[in-house]
Amino acid sequence: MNTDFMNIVAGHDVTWLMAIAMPLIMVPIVLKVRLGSFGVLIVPIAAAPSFILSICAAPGLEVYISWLLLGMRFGIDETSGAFLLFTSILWTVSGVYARCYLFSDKDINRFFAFFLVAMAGNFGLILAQEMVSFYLFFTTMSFAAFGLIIHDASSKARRAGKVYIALVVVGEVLMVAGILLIAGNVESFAFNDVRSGIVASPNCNIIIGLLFAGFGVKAGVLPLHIWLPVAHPVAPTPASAVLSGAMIKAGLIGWMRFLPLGEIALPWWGILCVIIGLAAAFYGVFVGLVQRNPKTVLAYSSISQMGFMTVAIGVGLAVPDAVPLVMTAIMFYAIHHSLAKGALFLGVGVLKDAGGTGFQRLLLFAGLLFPALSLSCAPLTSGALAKLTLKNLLYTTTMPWLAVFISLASVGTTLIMGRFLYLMWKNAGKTKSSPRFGLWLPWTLLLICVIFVTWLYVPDKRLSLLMKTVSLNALWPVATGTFLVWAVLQWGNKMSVINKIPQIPSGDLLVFFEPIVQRLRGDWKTNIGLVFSWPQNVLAGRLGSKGNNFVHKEKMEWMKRWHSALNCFIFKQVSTFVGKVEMQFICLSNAGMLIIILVIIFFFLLTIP
Amino acid sequence: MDETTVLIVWVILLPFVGAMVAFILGPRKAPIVTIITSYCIISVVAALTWQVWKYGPQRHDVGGWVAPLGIALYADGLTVLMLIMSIVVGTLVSVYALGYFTDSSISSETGKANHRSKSSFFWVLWLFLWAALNALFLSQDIFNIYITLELLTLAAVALITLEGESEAITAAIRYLLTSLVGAALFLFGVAILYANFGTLELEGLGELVQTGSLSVVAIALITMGLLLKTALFPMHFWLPPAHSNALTPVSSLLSALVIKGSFYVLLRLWFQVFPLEVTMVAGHLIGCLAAAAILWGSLAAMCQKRLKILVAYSTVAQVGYLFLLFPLAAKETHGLGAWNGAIYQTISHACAKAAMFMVVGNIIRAIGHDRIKDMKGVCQQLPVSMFAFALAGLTIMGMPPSGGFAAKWMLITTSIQSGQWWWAVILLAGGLLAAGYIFSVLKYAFIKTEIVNVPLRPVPRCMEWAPLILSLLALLIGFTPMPLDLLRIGNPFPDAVTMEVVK
Amino acid sequence: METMSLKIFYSLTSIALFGIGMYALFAYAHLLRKILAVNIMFTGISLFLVATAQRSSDSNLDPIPLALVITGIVVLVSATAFAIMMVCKLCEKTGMTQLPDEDR
Amino acid sequence: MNLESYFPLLVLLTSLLTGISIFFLDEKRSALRILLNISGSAAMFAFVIFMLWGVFHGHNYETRWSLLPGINIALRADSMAILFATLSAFLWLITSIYAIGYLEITPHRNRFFGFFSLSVSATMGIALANNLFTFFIFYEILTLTTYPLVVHQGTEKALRAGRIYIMYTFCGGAVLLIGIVWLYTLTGPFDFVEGGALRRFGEERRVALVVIFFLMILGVGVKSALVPLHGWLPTAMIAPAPVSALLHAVAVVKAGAFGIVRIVYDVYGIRFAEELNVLGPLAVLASVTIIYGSCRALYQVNLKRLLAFSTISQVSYIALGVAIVGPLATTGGLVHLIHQGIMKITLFFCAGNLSKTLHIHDINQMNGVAWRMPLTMTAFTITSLGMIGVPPLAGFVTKWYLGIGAVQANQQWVIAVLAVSSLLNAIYFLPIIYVSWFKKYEENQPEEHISGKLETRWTLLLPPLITAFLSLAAGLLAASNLSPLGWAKLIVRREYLP
Amino acid sequence: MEKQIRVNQEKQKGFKIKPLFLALLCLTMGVCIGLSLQTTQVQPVDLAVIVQNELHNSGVTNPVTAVLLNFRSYDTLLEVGVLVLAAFSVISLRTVQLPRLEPDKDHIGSVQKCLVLLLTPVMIVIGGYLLWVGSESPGGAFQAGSVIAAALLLLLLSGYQLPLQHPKWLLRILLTFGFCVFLSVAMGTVLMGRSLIEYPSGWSGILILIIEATLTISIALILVAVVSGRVIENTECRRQNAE
Repeated sequence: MNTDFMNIVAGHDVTWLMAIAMPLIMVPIVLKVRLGSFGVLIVPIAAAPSFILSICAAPGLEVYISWLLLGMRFGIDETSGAFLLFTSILWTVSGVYARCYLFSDKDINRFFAFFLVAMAGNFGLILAQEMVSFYLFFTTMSFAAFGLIIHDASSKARRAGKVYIALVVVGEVLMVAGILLIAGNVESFAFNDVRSGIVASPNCNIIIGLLFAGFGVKAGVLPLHIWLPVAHPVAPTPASAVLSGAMIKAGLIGWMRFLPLGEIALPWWGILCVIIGLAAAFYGVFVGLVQRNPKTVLAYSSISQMGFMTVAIGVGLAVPDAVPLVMTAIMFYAIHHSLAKGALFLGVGVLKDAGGTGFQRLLLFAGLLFPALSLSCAPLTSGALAKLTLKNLLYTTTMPWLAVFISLASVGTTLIMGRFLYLMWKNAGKTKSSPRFGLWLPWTLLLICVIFVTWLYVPDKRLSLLMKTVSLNALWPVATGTFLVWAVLQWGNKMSVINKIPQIPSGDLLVFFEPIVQRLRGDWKTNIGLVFSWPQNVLAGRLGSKGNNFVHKEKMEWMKRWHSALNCFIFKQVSTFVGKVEMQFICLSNAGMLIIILVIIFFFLLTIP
Repeated sequence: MDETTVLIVWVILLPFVGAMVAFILGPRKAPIVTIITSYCIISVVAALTWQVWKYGPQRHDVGGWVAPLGIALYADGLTVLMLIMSIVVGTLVSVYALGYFTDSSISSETGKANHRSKSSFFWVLWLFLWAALNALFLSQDIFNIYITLELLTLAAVALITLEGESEAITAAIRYLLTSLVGAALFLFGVAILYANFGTLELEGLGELVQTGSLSVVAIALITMGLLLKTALFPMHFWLPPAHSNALTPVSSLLSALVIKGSFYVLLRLWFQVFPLEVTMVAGHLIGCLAAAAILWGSLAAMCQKRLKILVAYSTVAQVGYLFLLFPLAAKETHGLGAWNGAIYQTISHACAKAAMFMVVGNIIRAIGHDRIKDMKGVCQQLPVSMFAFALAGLTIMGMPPSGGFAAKWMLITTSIQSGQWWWAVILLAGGLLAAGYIFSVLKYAFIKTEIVNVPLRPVPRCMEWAPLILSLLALLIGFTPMPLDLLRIGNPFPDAVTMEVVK
Repeated sequence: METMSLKIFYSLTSIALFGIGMYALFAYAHLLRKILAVNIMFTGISLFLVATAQRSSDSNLDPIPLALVITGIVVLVSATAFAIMMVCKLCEKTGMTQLPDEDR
Repeated sequence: MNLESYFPLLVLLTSLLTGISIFFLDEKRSALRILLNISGSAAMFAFVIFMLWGVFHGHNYETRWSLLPGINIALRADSMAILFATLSAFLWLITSIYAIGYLEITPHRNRFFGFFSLSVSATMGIALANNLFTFFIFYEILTLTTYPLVVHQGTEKALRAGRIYIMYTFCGGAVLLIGIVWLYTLTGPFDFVEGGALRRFGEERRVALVVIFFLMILGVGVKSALVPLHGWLPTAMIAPAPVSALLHAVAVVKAGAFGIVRIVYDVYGIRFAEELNVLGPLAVLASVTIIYGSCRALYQVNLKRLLAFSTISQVSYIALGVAIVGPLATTGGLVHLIHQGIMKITLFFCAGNLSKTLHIHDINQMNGVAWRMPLTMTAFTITSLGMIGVPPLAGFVTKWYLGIGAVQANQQWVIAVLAVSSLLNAIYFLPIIYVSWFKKYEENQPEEHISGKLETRWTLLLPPLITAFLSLAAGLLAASNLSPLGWAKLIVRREYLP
Repeated sequence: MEKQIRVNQEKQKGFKIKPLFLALLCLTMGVCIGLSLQTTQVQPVDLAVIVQNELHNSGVTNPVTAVLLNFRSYDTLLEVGVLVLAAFSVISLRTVQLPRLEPDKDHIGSVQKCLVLLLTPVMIVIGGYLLWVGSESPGGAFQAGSVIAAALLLLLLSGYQLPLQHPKWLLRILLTFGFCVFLSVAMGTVLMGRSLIEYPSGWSGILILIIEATLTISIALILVAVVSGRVIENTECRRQNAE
C-alpha cells in the first residue's frame, strides 16, 4: 500500500472526525430501525474509519479543530496507533458477535445504541491529543458502558451498575480535579506541554496522586478494582469482552498521556506503582482461583494482567530514560492481553451456547486453549513476546529481582487459566448441536488476530525474537504452571478438594464497602437532613417539613403545631396589648395627661439652653 | 414683580363664593356649583403657579395696609405646591363624591331620605373646608392662621357629623374638643408672642424672636397646639375613630388635606419664625415622637380587623415620616434635602391615602362591610380598585417607582449625610412594617375562593377610576423633578448644600 | 409702676384660669363640663390679651388685642354652640352625656 | 436626541406595554392574549438582538433623565448588560410559549400574563441599569411584580410562600438601600464604569467602603439565594411551573447574581475590591452556599424543591467566579450566568411537563417515566448531565474556566469545592436519570398518550427541547465567538483593560 | 336612657389619684408660664401708635372698630365665615327639638307674657343704638346682633312663632345675608383693581356701616338658629321629624 495514498486518506481532518462521528451517526439509526439481517454490518461500518486510520496514518500526524468545544486536537503517535488497531478490531468483532448473540433479545436496539456510543468514546480518547477532548471521550465511554452492564436489568445487574457508576463518578471527579490543577498553569492543553506543566506546577504530587487514582478506577488498581469482578459476569458476553479488553486500557492510556514519564525521575511514585502492580497481579490470581463463574475468573485474570502493566508504568516513572522501552513493553502487553482476553470471553459465549459434537467440542477447546496459553506467555505466542520485552526492560533498568516476581506471577496466570479451562470443561454447553455460525466465525477471526497482530509491531528480525521466546527462562514458568494444574487435577479429583475450596464472594472488598455506603446514605436522610433543615425552617416560619422519613414524622408534626401555636399566641398578645393601650389613649381624660406631660417636658427642655 | 397680585385673593374668595352659592341654590344644584368652582380655582392656581415660577414669591397686603398693621398674604413655592395638592385631591374626591352620593341602589324610602340629607350639606361644608385650606396656605399673619385653623377644624368636624351614626358623633366631639385644646394652646402662644414683640406678622416676628424664656414658652405652646392638631403619636388618639367613622369622601379629605394644614403651619413657623438654637433641641424631641409614631402606627395598623381603621392607623404612621424633617433639618447645611423629602412625602401621602380611602369606600359600597377577614370574593370582582390600592400601597411603603420612595430616598440621604443614621433605620423599619399591613390586605386579591362571584352591589365607574388616577399621580411624583424646582423658590435654607455630583 | 404690677396680676390670673380650664377639661367626664372648661381656657387667654392691651407708655389702650379678643370670642361662641348641639344629638342617639370610654 | 438614545427605553417599554394591555383584555379573549404575548416577546427579542449587534460594533445606546438633583435614571446597553438582556429576552419568549401551553384552562390568566411581562420588563431594567439608583428601582419593582406570580394559585400554601418571599426580599431591599445611600453620601452619585467607578475616589474611608460592600452584597444576596438568605426559594416552588422556571432560572435569582457582578466589577472594580480584600469572604460564602445547596438537594423528594436547592448551589458559582480575581474565573462566572439559565429553565420545563401531563411531583413516582415521555426525559437527562459538568455540555465549560481561574489565582481549595459539588450533583441527579430510564414502569395503567403521537402538547414540549439543544450547542461550540463564552471573554477583556 | 345616666353618677364616687396627679401637672404648667412672664420687656413694635396715626383715614373714630373692620377686616371676614359655618353644621345636625325649648301656651305665666311684650321693642332699639354707636365708641355688629338675638329668643321662649319660617329660601338668604354682602364688598374692591377689602378713599365709613348693619341681622338670626336649632328647618328634616 503506497504511503502517499495513506497520507491523503489520513491527511485532511474529515477522516479523523469520521472515526468518532460515524458510530454516533449510527446511533439514531440503530435506535429507530428494526435490526434486520443487515444488522450485522452496522458495527463494522461504524468501526471502519478508525480501523483505516489506525493502519494508514503515519505516527506524529495531528489535526486541530478550533471551533469544537474549546478547540480539539486529534493525532496518532506510535503507541496510540497500536492501541487504535487492536481496539477497533476488538470492537468490530464483538459487534458482529453481539448481533448474533443477542438476536432473540428485545432490547437489542438499546444495547447497540450504548455499544456504539461507548465505541465512539473509546476511539475518541485514543485519538485525542489534548486534555479536554480526552476527558470528554473518557466520560462518554464510561457513562455508555453503564448501559451495557445494566443491559439485562436483573437485580444483580442493577447492583453491579450502581457500584460501577458510583466508582466511575468518583474516578471522574478525581480526574477533573487533577486536570484542572494542571490546566491552571499550562498554556496549551496539548499533552506534551501537559507533562512538562505537571512537573513545573507546585502541587505536582497531588496531581499525580489524583490522576493515578482517577485512571486507576478504570484500570482496576487494587482498592478501586471492586467493580470489575461484579460487572463482567453480569454484562452480556460481547459487552464484557469489550469492557475488559478495550475499556480497561483507557485507564492505561490515561496514565501514559498524563503521568510525566520520562520528564523527571519520581522514585517514590515508581516504587508505589510497582508494589501496587505486583499486589494486583498476585491478589487477582489468588481470588480468581476460588471463583465458581468462569467470567469472574477471567475478570480477576484481567486485574492481575493490568497489574503487570502498572508495574511497567512504575518502572517508567522510576527510571525516566527507559521510557521508550516501557512504551513498547506496555504496547505489546496491551495488544496481547486485550485480544487474548477478548477471545477468551467470546469463547465462553460460544461454548455456553452449544457443546457441539465430540470433534467440534475438541476443536472449540483447542480454540480456547490457544489464547489461554498465549496469556500465560507460553513460548511461540504473543504473550511470550510481551513478557520478553517486559523482562529485558527490567534487566536494562537494573531491577533483576522484579523479573523473578514477574515469572512467579505468570505462573499464577497459568494456574488461573487452568482453573478457567477446568470450569469451562465442567459446565460447557450440554446440547450436542454445533454453535451458531454468527458466533464462532467472529471468534475464529479474533483467534487469528491474536496470533498475528502482535507480531506486526515487532520492528525487525522477527524470527530471531521468535526463537528467543523459546529460551529456557521463558519456558519454566509455563511448565511449572501446567505441571501444578495437572497435579491438582489428578490429586484433587480423588479428594474432591476442588469444590470444597472456601467461596470468596465476587467483588471481595465490595462486601465491606457496600454496607457502609448504605448506612451512610440511609442515615444521611435522617440526622444530617434534620441538622440542616432545622435553622432554616424556623427562620422560614415552619418546622420539620423535610424528607419523608417516617421515623421523625410525629415529632415534626408536634413541633409544627407548637410553632404555629406560638406564632399566633404572640400575635394575639401584641394585638390585645395594642388594643388596651389605644383604648387608654382614646379616652380623653388619660390622653389629656399625656399632652400636659409633653408640654411640661417641652418647657424644661427648651428653658435649659 | 408682576403687576397684579390679585390672583392670591381669588384663590381664597372663589371657594367662599362657591359655598354661598351652593348653600343658597340648595342641595340639588350643589354638585354642579362645586365642579364649576373647582374649575375656576384650578385655572387661578395654575396662573399663580406660573407667576410664582417666573417672578418668585408673591405678596399681597390685604386692605392696602402695610405689614405690621394689616394682614399680608404670601405665596412661595411651598404654598403653591400645597395648593396644587389640595386641588388635585379635592377635585378627584369631588368626582368620587358625585358617584358616592347618587346611590341608586338604596331601596327603602327612609334610607333614601337619610342618604339625601347626608349629601345635601356635604358640598357646602367641603367648599368651606377648601376655602379654609387655601386661606391657611396663603396667610402670613399668625392670628389669621389661628382663625383659618379654627375654620378648618370646624368644617372638618361638621363633615364628620354628616355620617349621623352615634360613633361618628362621638368621634366628632372628641376631635372637636382636642382641636379646641390645641387652638387654645396655639392662641395662648400667639398672645404671649404678641405681648412680647407687638407684631403678629410672620416676617416681623422672624427677625424679633430670640431665645428669651418668654419666647421659648410661646414656641412650646404653639408647637404643642399644632402637634395636637396634626395627631403626632401620643396625641393621635382622636384620628383613627374620626377618620374611620366618617363618610368615605370625608375621611379621604381629612387624611389627605386637613392633617397637612396644621403640619404646613408648623413648618412655616418652625423654619421662618423660631430661632435656630431653640429648634435644634426641640427638633430631636419631635424626632423621637415621630419615630414612635411610625412604629406604633404600623403596629396598630397590623392588629386591626376593619380595613378603614387600618388605613386610618397607617395615616398615624405616615404622619411620623413628616415629622422626621425637624430633627434632620436641625443642622443648617443639610436642611434642603430633608425639606424636599418631607414635602414630597406630604404630597405623595395625600394622593395615596385619599386613593386608599376611596378604594375602601368602594369595597364597603360593594359588600356593605369592611371586615378584612371575609373580604375574599370582593377583590377579584373589583380589579381596578385593587390595582389602585396596590399602587397606593407602593407609595405608603416607599417602594421605588413611587413618590414615597423619592421622599424616603431624600430623607435617608440627609440622615446619613448629617450623621444621624438612626433616623434612616427608623425610616426603613417603617417601610417594612408598612409592607406588613399592606400585603396582609393585598393577599386577599389573590386568594382562591370557592364561590366564583360574590353577589355585589354595583359600584359606579367614576368611583373606581378616581382612586386609580390619584394613585397613578402618587406614582408619577416619583418621576418628575418639577416639584423640586418649585420648592427651591423661597425655601428657608438659602445656602444649603444640595447633593451636587462630586466628580 | 402700678400699671406694670396690674398687668402682671392680670396675666397671672389669666394663666391660673387657663390651668383650671385645662384641669377641668381632662378631669371631668361629663361633656358639658368639658365644653365649659374650654370656655374658661379661652376666657383666660382673652384676659391675658386684655392685660397686654394695658400699655405702659400712655393712658389709652392698644386696640389690636381688643379686636383679637372680640374675634376670639366669636370663634369660641360658634365652636361651643356646635359642640353643645353635638352633645344633644349624642344624648338623643345614645342617651349618654359622656364619651363612651371615659371612666369617670 | 437621535433614535439610539431611546433604544433601551424602547426595549423596556415593549414588555411594559404588553403587560398593561394584557391587563385590560377580558379573560375570555385568549387568542388575542396569546397573540399580544408572543408578538411582545418576539419584538423585544428582536430589539435586544439589534442592540447586541449594535454594541458589538461599538454603538452607544443610552437613555438618561434626571430625577433628583444629581440623581438620574440611566439605562445604557454596555456589553455586560446585553449579556443578561439577551438571556432574559430569549427565555421570556420561550417561557411565554410554554406558559400558554401550561395554563391552558386555568383561571386568572390575564393577571398572570400581565404580571409576567411586567416582571420581565423589570429584569430588563435591571440589566440595562447604568447606576446603582436605577438598579435599585428596578430591583424592587421586580419583587413587586413577581409577588403576584408566586401567589398566583391563591391556595394557603401559596400565600404563605408569598409572605415569606416578601419578608426576605423586602429586608434585602432595605439593606441594599442603606448601602447605596451611604455610598452616595461618601462619593456622590456615580455611574457604572467598566473598570470600577470607585477607583477615582481613592480610599480615604476604607472601613466604611468595606462595610458598604458587605451591606450591598447582603442586600443583593437575598435574591441570589446566598446561604443564610435562601429560605424563600424552596418555599416559592408552590408557584406554577412557568413562573418557577422564569423566576428561578432567569429573572429573580439572576438579578441577584447580576447585582453581585455589577457591584464587584462596575462599582468597586476588581483591583480595588482586591485591595480591600473583601473578595475572600465572598468566595467562602459562595462555596458554602454551593455545598449547602447540594447537600439539601440530596434528600429532597419533591422534584421542584430539588431543582430549587440545586439552583441555590448553581447560582453561587457565579458569585464564586466573581470572587476569584482573574480574567478566566470572571469569564467562568459570567458565562455561567447564561449556561445556568438555559440548563435550569429546561429542567423546570421538564418538571412542569411531568406534573402537568402525568401528575408526577415526587422522584419516587418517576419509575420508567422516560419511556412514557421520551423527548422530555432526554432533554432532562442532557441538562442534568450538563449540571453535573459532563464535558460536551455547557456546565463543563463553566467549571473548566472556574477551575483554571482558581488555580491561576492560586486558590486551590476552589477546585476541591468544584469537585465535591459536581460529586454531590451527580449523587442527586444520576438516580433520577437512572430511575426514569432503567426502572420499569410498575402500574400497568395504559400508556396515556395525549393528542396523537407527541407525549404532550407541542407548546409544552418544544421549549425544553430548544433550550436543551442550546445548552448542548453552548458547550460544543463554546470556542466560537458567537457563543456565550465568546461574549463573556469580550466583556472580561474590557473589564481588565488598565 | 335614665338607667344610663344613673350608671354615670355611681362611678364618680370612688376617690381617684388621677385628678390629683392631673391638678399637679396643670399647676406646674401654670408655674412655668408664670415664671417666664417676668422677662416681659417693652414691645419693640408699638402697633397702638400706628393705629392712632392711621385712624383718621379708616372711616371710623372708634379704634377697635377701625381695627376690626378696616385694618384687619380680613380677619372679620373669616370670623363671620366661621359663624356661618357653625350655623350650617348645626342645621346639618338636624337635632330633634328638645322639649324644654318649646313650651305650650298655657304654662307661660302672664307676667312673662306682658314682660315680653314690653321688653322686645326696647331690646331691638338698644340693638340698633349699639350698631350705630359702634363707629365712635365701643359697640358694633356683634354686640348689636347678640342683643337682638336675645330678644328673638325671648319671643321664642314665650311661645310665639317667628314669622320668618314659611318662605324656605328667604331663611337661607337671611342667614347668609351678612356674609354675602361682606364678600361682595370684598370682591367689589378687588374687581376695582384695589387690594382685598381696600375701601375706596371716601367710602370707607359708609361701607363699614352697611356691612355692620347686614352683619347684625345675620348674626342675630345665626345665633338664634345655633341656639335653638329648630327655627331654621329645611323641608327634609321636617318630614323626617314627622315620621
